[in-house]
Amino acid sequence: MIKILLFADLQEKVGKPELELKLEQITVEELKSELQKIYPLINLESVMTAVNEEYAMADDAIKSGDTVAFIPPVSGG
Amino acid sequence: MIKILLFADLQEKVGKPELELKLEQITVEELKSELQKIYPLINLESVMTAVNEEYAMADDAIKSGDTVAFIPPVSGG
Amino acid sequence: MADLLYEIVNEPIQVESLVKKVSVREAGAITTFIGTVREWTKGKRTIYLEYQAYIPMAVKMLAQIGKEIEEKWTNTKVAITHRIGRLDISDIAVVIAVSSPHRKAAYEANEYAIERIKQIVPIWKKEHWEDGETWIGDQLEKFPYKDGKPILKDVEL
Amino acid sequence: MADLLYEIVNEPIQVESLVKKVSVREAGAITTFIGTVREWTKGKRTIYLEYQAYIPMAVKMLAQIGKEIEEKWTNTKVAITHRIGRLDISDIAVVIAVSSPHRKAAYEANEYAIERIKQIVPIWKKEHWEDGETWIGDQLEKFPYKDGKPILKDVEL
Repeated sequence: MIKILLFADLQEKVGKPELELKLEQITVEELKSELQKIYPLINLESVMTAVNEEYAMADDAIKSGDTVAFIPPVSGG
Repeated sequence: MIKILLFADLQEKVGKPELELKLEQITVEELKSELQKIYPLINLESVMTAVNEEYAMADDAIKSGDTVAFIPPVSGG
Repeated sequence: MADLLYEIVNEPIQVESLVKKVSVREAGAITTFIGTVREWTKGKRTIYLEYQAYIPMAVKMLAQIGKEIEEKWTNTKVAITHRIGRLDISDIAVVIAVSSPHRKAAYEANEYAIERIKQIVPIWKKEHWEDGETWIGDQLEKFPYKDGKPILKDVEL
Repeated sequence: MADLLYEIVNEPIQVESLVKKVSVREAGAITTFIGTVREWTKGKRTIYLEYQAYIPMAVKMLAQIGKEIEEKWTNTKVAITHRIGRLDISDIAVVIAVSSPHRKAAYEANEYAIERIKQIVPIWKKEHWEDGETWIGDQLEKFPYKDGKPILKDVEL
């Protein structure tokens, strides 16, 4: 099980703040493609990914038990 | 009568915060020389002069009724 | 919670409390940056803002910015609090306090902190205009992510 | 006295009150500079400080600095309070608050203010060290007065 956190416009477009996917292992890039298929309205292109609260690269591995957050362009301050 | 205000080390060296001199008219430079004669211990060389709360130049005139302040190098902040 | 240097809060931020957090006997200068909600942006009127954060990671990123600063400018001390939720005009969204023995470092480090917040801290702002609303992604326009992650400069995450 | 933008006071300064003075609906950024009494300076230990001011002229000069800033950086608002009398370690000697629609101006204008205070405002600091005391004249070392008056740059007194 991989937990996925959504924020800002992603959260609004998907209609919920969290998703859970039954997956054993997947890369960041692959997970993004999977989600794009399920939610064609969202755009994950300029979205960063954090795995367990650390920024991750496209080919980093995600495994069951991890928490993945999709981070749209930030606008704090 | 010209009122003279002294601050910081000047005030301590002269031993008082204010002086009054019976003078009708004098320039800033002349007033400095006069004071140097009366108080040889003070050094007015790098000291600015304000006349009626405005910085004044060496040859500006001071007349009876004016308030002159000698401003040693400032160190606020 | 009063002693935490990096916080995400729901309530109004007290500037004075951040000043106290960085006030040490070595400090000769403390700078604060206070980000407030501005009414007008490029001719558009804001009614209110809404901030959202990925809280645990945002706190971690704020702490990282503090660590970067304390490495770059010796003897500085940093505290940052960002508020989330609904904010009205003139409300304080963020306060950054930096103390240093010398003023130059206190200014530079403070400005560095706000720039970094706008790069790496997972906080989002939704503008509620007179005529609509939108999530703002400052990042998108200004710092395209080459590797799908933000500019991390000379610091390892 | 609460609404005066430029003040010389004998009592502790509240940072928050200066922030309020410059907080306007147009502001998106407020910077403050807080000058505090540092314990160590070049290996010498300060026990306490004593500040003296030529009060009416100091207030005038602070107001002039504010005017210079508001001319140089559009839509900024400035408030400055300097404390005089005896100050202990970590006490606040001066607070400068600058608001602006944009952060860059708020930082620059604030730094300009403290530099100008050190040039033209008639305030003096006496350091009481462990082993003696002395009136400090920063000015003397750093900005020799060519015409017997301080550097007034591009502004008429």
